[in-house]
Amino acid sequence: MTAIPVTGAAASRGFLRRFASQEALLALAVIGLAVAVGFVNPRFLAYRNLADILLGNAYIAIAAIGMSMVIISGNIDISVGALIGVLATVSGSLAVAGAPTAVAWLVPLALGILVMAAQGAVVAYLRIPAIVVTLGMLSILKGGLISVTGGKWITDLPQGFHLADLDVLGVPMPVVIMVAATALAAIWMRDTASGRAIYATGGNAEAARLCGVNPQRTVVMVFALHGLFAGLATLVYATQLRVIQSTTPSGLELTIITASVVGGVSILGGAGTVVGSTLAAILIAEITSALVFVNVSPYWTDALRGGLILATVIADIIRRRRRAARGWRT
Amino acid sequence: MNAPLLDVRNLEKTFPGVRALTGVSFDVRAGEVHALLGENGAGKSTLIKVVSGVYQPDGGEILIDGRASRFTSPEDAKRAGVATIYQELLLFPELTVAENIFLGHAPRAGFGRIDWRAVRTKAEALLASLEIDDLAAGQIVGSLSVGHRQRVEILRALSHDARILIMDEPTAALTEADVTRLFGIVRRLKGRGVGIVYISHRLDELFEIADRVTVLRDGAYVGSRRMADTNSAELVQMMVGRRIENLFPKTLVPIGAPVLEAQNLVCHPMTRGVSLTVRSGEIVGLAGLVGSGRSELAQVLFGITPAERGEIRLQGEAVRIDSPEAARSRGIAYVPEDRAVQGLVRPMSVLNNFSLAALGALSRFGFIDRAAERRMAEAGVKRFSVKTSSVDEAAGRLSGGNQQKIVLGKWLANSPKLLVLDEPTRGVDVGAKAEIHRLMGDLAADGVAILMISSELPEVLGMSDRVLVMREGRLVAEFDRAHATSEAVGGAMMGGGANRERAA
Amino acid sequence: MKARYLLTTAAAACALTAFATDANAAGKWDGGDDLATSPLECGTGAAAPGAPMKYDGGQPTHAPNKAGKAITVVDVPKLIGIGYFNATSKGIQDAAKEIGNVKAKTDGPTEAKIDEQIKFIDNSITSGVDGILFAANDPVAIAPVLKKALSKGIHVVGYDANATPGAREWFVNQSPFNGIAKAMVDAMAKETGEDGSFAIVTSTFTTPNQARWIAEMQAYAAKCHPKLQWLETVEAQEDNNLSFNQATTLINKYGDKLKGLFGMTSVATPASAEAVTKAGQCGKVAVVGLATPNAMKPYVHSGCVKSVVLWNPIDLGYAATYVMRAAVDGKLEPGDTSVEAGKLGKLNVINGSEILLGAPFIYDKANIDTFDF
Amino acid sequence: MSAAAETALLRAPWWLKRHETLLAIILAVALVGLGAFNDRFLTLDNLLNQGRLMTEIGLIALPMTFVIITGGIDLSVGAIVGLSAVMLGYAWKTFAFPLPLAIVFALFVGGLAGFVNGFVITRVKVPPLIMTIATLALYRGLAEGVSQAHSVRGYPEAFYVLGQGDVLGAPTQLLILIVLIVVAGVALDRTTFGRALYAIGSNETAARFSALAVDRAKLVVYTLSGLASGLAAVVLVSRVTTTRMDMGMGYELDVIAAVVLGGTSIFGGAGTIWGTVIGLVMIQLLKNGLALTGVKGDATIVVIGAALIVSVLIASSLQRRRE
Repeated sequence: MTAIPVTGAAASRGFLRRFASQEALLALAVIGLAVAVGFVNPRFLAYRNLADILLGNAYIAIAAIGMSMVIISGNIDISVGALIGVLATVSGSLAVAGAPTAVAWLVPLALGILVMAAQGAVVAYLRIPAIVVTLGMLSILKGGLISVTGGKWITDLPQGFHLADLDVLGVPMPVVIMVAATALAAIWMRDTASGRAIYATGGNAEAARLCGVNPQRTVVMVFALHGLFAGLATLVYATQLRVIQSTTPSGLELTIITASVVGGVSILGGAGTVVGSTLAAILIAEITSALVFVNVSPYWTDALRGGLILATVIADIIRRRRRAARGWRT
Repeated sequence: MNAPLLDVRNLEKTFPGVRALTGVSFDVRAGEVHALLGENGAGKSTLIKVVSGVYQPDGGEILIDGRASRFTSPEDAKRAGVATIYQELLLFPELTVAENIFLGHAPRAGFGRIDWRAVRTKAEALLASLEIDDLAAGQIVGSLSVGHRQRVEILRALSHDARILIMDEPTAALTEADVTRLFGIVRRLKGRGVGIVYISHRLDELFEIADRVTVLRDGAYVGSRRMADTNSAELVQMMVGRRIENLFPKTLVPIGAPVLEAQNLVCHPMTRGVSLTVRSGEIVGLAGLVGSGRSELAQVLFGITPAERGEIRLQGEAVRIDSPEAARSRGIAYVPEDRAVQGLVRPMSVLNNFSLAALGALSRFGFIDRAAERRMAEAGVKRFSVKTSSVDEAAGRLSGGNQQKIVLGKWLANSPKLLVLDEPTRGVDVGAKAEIHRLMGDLAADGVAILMISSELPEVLGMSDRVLVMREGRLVAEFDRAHATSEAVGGAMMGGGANRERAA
Repeated sequence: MKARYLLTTAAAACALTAFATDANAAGKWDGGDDLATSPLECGTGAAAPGAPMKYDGGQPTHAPNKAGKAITVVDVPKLIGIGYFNATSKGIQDAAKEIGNVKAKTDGPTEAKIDEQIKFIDNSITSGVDGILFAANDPVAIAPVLKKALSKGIHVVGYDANATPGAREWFVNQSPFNGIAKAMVDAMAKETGEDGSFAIVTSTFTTPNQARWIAEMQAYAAKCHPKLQWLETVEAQEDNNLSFNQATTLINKYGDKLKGLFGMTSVATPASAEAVTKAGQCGKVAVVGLATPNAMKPYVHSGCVKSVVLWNPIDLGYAATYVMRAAVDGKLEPGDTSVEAGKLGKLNVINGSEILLGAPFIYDKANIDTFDF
Repeated sequence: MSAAAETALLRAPWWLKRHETLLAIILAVALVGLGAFNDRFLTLDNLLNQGRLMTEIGLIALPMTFVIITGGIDLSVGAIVGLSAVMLGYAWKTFAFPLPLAIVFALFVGGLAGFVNGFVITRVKVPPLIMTIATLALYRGLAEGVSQAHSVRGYPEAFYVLGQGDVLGAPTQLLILIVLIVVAGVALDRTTFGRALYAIGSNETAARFSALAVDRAKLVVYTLSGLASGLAAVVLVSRVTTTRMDMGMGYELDVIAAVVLGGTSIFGGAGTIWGTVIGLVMIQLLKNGLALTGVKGDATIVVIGAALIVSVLIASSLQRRRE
C-alpha cells in the first residue's frame, strides 16, 4: 500500500542484524586501529602485547556490562568506581585475615549486589533520580572507606587469592571472565523475558508496566546485576596485583561509562548491547596503549584519547541518525 | 441466553475532591461493539481504567462471564481476557513488531530462553489471521506509521487471547484509509466473538461500526441506545445536555488578496514541489492520507524543516522562512498535529503556555512584563472559554479540548496573518469542536488566511472554501466548496483520479 | 556507513602519526617546573655542603608565647589514605606522645588536590590551632593560605613537599632532590650497565616532587652516566592498575631494548615490579624506585627488585613534629644551624631554612624485613 | 519528555518553594547547631572566608542550573577550568600578553570550549552527557598538552586583588559571585530567555513549535557554562597565585551536587537559582562547620553524600504526600 512510510526499507532489517552491525563496526575499529598502529610499530601486534591489553583492562569491560544494563534501563551510576575500591578492600582484608579463598571471592560479589540493589530500590521505589543517589553514594563509599581503613595498603595477600593469575585451558582468568560474562549477559538480555524487560523499561516504562513488566522490580534487578558485575570486576581488579590500595580508584566510573556509551548504549535508554560495550572497553584500552606505541608526546596522549573517543561517538551518532526515521515522531 | 462477556454495574469512583464516576452501568456481549460516548471529562477514560484494572472501583461491581471479578492490576484484567488499546500507543520503538506483540509472554525454549523462531512464527500467524499483509514481523516499530502501530497493539491484545477489547479513540490519529482497514479488523474480531468497547468522538463512525452506545455526562450514566434506534442529534443532546445546531458553522466571508503564495516548495523527502495560494479570509482545507506529506508541508511553511527550494511570498513580498522564529515574525502561526508533544508544554501553567509564543511582544529588553502576561492569559481563557480553575493550573491537567484551545489561543495572541491548523479538532469533544470551528469562522471574517489540515473528511468539506488534496508529497487535486464532495475528495486522496484535476 | 568508521580509523592513524615523535625526543624531560638543576658530583663522594644561606623562611606575627605549654598541631598532608602519609602521620603521633605537650591530628583531602588542601588549612586556621604541619601539593598555590596562617600567629612547618620559603618557617627535607636523583640513577646504572636504556613511570607530570626528581635525574645522568639511554616517561596517576598497565605497555613496546624501569611513586614502583614479574622479565628489566617497604617485600625477596630508594617517612613526620615544638618554644630561631630531634639526634639546617633528615635510604633483601609501613 | 519531569513540574508552584524553604530551614538548623558547638563558626570572618572559598564552584553552578533546567548536563566544566587556567598562564607568559588581555583570552577559551559543546549538542544532536564526558577528557588533555605540564607563576601583585583581596570588606570574588547570582536569578525568573529554558526542559519539541529559538538558547547556555568555568579559572589562579593543568579536577560533581541539592530536577524543566545558591552554601558551610567541630575530612564527605540523598528524599516524599 502507498501508506507504508518511506522508511520501510531501512526498517525491515531484523533487530539481530541491526545490533550485530553496531558491534561489527566497533570490531572493525578495534582491528583497524591495531593494523594502523602495527604499521607504525609492528611490536604492537605481538601476541604478548595484545594479550596484555585485554588482561589489564578486562575489569573495565566487565564493569561496563553492568553499567550498560543500568544505562539501557534509563538510569546511570557514578558510584561504581568507589564501590569497586570498597569491594577490593573488603575482599583483600578477608583474604589477609585468613578467610577461605572462596569467602574472600564471594563476599564482594554479595556485597556488590547488596549495595547496588539498595541504590536501585531507592531509585525505583522512592523515585529519586539515579544520578543523585549514586552521586551521594559515591561520597559515602569514598569517605567511608578512608575513615575505616585509613588507606592502609593491603599486602601479603595469600597466593591462592590471586584469581587473575589462574587460567582455563591456557586462557587467563580475566579474559575468561570477561568473555563469559559478556556472552552470558548478551544472551540473557537478548533471549530471555527478564532480559528484554530491561529494554522495555528503558524504552517506555509506562508501556512496560502495562505489558506485565514491573519496571520497578526491573530497575532493582538491573542494579543488583550491576553490583554483581562490579563484584566480578573487583575480583579481577583486586587479584591482579600483589597490593590493594584501599582507596577508591579516581575517575574509574567515567572510564566505565565511556566504554558503555562508546559501545553504542543509548544514554536515553532502551537500546544497546553489552557486546558493544565490551568491544568499546577494548578499543579504549587499545587507544591508550597505541598512543604510547606510536611515540605520541606523553603530554598530548590524553587530548588525543579524548579526541578519538569524541570522534567515535560523533561518527556513531551520525550513523544512527541516518538510519533513524525522519520527522518529529520517533 | 448467556451472560454478557462484561457486565459493569453501578460503578463508583471518587478521586480526592472529584466524583469521577457515579452509578455507571453497561454490558458487552460476545461479538458486539459497544460504544462509549461522552464529552472530554465525562468519565470515559476513568471508566475504562477501572475496567482494565488500572484503578480500583469504590463501589459497584464488574462481572466477567457473569462472575464478579476484582482486578488489582492491569495484569489481572489481562488474565481475565480484558485488553485495552490506549490512545497513546504503548509500544517500544526500538523493538520489532513480533517482539512488541509478545513482550512479557514470549514462547520459551530451554533454560528460560526466548524462542525467537516461535515468536516470529506466531506473530506471522497473527498477522495472517487478520489478513494484514503490509506489516512484517521483523520491522522495527519506531519506523511504523500510527495506523500500523495500532495494528501492532491490536495484535498484542489478541496474542493474550483477549475476549474483551477496549479501544480508546482508535481512529483519532488515523486516516480514512486506515479507519477502513481498522473497521475490517473490528468486524473480523466481532465474527470471532470478541466483545469490543469502543470510544470515539466521531458519531458517523459509531453508526457504521457500533451495535449499542452508552452515553456518559459528568461521570454519570445518561442512557444506552441501540445504534439502529437513535440518531446523531439525540446522541449529541444526550452528551452535552443541550442541542447543538450546526457542527460546521461555516460563514461565508469576502475573500481578499492572497496572503500566502508558495511556488514549487521542495523539502526532501516529503515535500516534492508544492505550489499553493491562501487568501485573506479564506479557509483552505488540505486533505490527504497520513504519509501524503500534509504535516510536512505545514512544517515547511512554518520553518521547522525549511524549504530546500521554491519561493514563499507573504502578502506579495518574497520571504525566507528558515526557522519557526522567522515564520512567527512574518505573521505565520502553526497549531501542530500532536498536542501533547508539539503543542503544549504540559507541566507548565496555562499562563505560561498562553504567553509562550508571544514572549517577545510581552517583554521589554528581554524582561517579561508579568502583569501584561497575566492579563493576556486571563483574556485568552475568557475569550476561548477555557475551563480551568486558574491560569496557574498546569496545562497538562486540562481536558483535550481545553488544551487545544490554549494551543490555538497562544498563537492568536500574535494576530497572525496566516494560520496553519494541523488536525485542529482531533481528540476534542463535540462542544469544544464546535467552538473551535466557530472561532475559525470569526478569524476568517477578520481577514486571517487559514490553511487547515484534517483527516476528518466532513470537517474538511464543512469548513473549507477550497479543498486541496495531497498525495505522495504533491498537490494532486483542488476543489472549490461547491464541488468538494466526499466521493471526489476521497477519490483524489486514494489516487483514483488523473493528475491535478480542477473541478470548477 | 562503514566508510565512516574506516574514515575515523584512518583519521586516527593520521593523527597518531602527526603527533608521533621519535623515541628519543619523547624521552626528553623538560620538567614540570622551570627551576635550575644542581646535579651532585659523580662517584661515591658525599654530598658537598651547599654554601651557607641566610634564613629565608617566614615568621608568625604576634604568635602567643606557648613555650613549654601544651599546643595543638594539625597535619595536612598532600592526601590522606595512602601508605606514605599514613607513615608520616604515625611519626607525628609518635613524636607527639614522646614530647607530651603536643596534641596532633592529621586531616587532609582524599585526593592530592591543591584547592582541597587549601580549604583544610583554611579551616585549621579558623579553628585556632597553634601549629600547622603540611606537605604541599603545589609550592606556590599553597603559599597564600600559609602566609595567612603565619599572619594569625600560627607556626608553620613543612615536610616532604615544600612551599615557597617565605610562606613557612621551616621545611624538613627528607633528602635533597639531587641526592635522591643520584641514588636512583647510580642504582640503575649499576643494574643495567652504563649503556642501558630505561623508562620512567610517574604519577603526573605536574606533581612537584616527582617533576623535580626527574629533572635532577636527567641532569645527573647526563653528567655522570652519559651513555645511559633515556627512553620515555609515562603518567599513571596514583593508580595501581594504571601504573601496572603503563609499565606493561613499556615492556611490550621496547622489548629487549628496555633494561630498566624507574618508579617515581610508592604506587608506581611496586606496580612496575609486578609488570616485570608478570612479563617474565625479572633479571632482564631492572626496577628501581621510590617505595614503601611492605609493598616491595615480595619483589625484593623474589630477587626481581634489588634496591628500593626511600627515606623513612616515620622519621620524617617525627622530625617535623620536633621542629614544630622547637619553633614554638623558641629553641629554633632564624640563623640557628641545628635542632634537636629526639631519637634522631641533632639535625642540621641547610639552604637557610630547611632541616635535613639525612641521606636517602636504600632498602634491600637484607634489611627490608626490619621495616613495617 | 519524561514522566518524572512532568510530575515535578505539575507540582512546580508548590514544591519549588517548598524545597527551597525546607532546604533553608535545614540549613538554618545545621548552622545554629554547628554554631553551638564551635564559637568560631558563626563569625563574619569565617563566613566571608567561606564565601571566598566557594566562589569558583558557585560561579559554575549558576549556568549549570540553566543547563540542567534545559534537560542537559555539562560534565566538562572542571576540564574547562583547567584549560582556561592554562591558557591564562600561556597567554601571559608565552605570548607575553598584558595580563588583562590574557584574562580576556582565558575567558574566551572557556567560552569557546563551552560553545563547542553546545554546537555539537545542537547540530549533531549528540546527547549532552556523552558530549561532555568526551570533552571532559579532551579539554583536560589539551590543558596538559598546551602547558606541557608546566605551571605558570609570578603574576603581578595587582592580579591577586581578584582572588585574595577585599572590596568593601568582603572578598572581591564573592562580590562578583553575588552580582552574578542576582543577574542569573533575574534572567531565569524574569526574562524570555529564562522562560525558554524551562519550556525546553519540559518539552523541547513544543518549545520549538512555539517559535522559541531552542538551539540558540542551548548554545548560549553551554557557552555560558564554559565562560563561567573560564571566569572561575581566573579567580582560582588569582587565589592560589599559580596555574596548573589539573586545576578544577572533579569540580563537575561538586557543581552538580550543589545544583541538584538546590532542587533543580535532573530531568529538566524545574529549578531555580535561589535553590542552587542554598545548595551551594549548604554544602560549603556543612563541610566547614563539621571541620571546625572536629569531624575529619573523610567523615565529612560521608555526611555530605548522605545529606544529598536524604534531603532530596525528604523533598520528594513531601511532594508525593501532597499528591
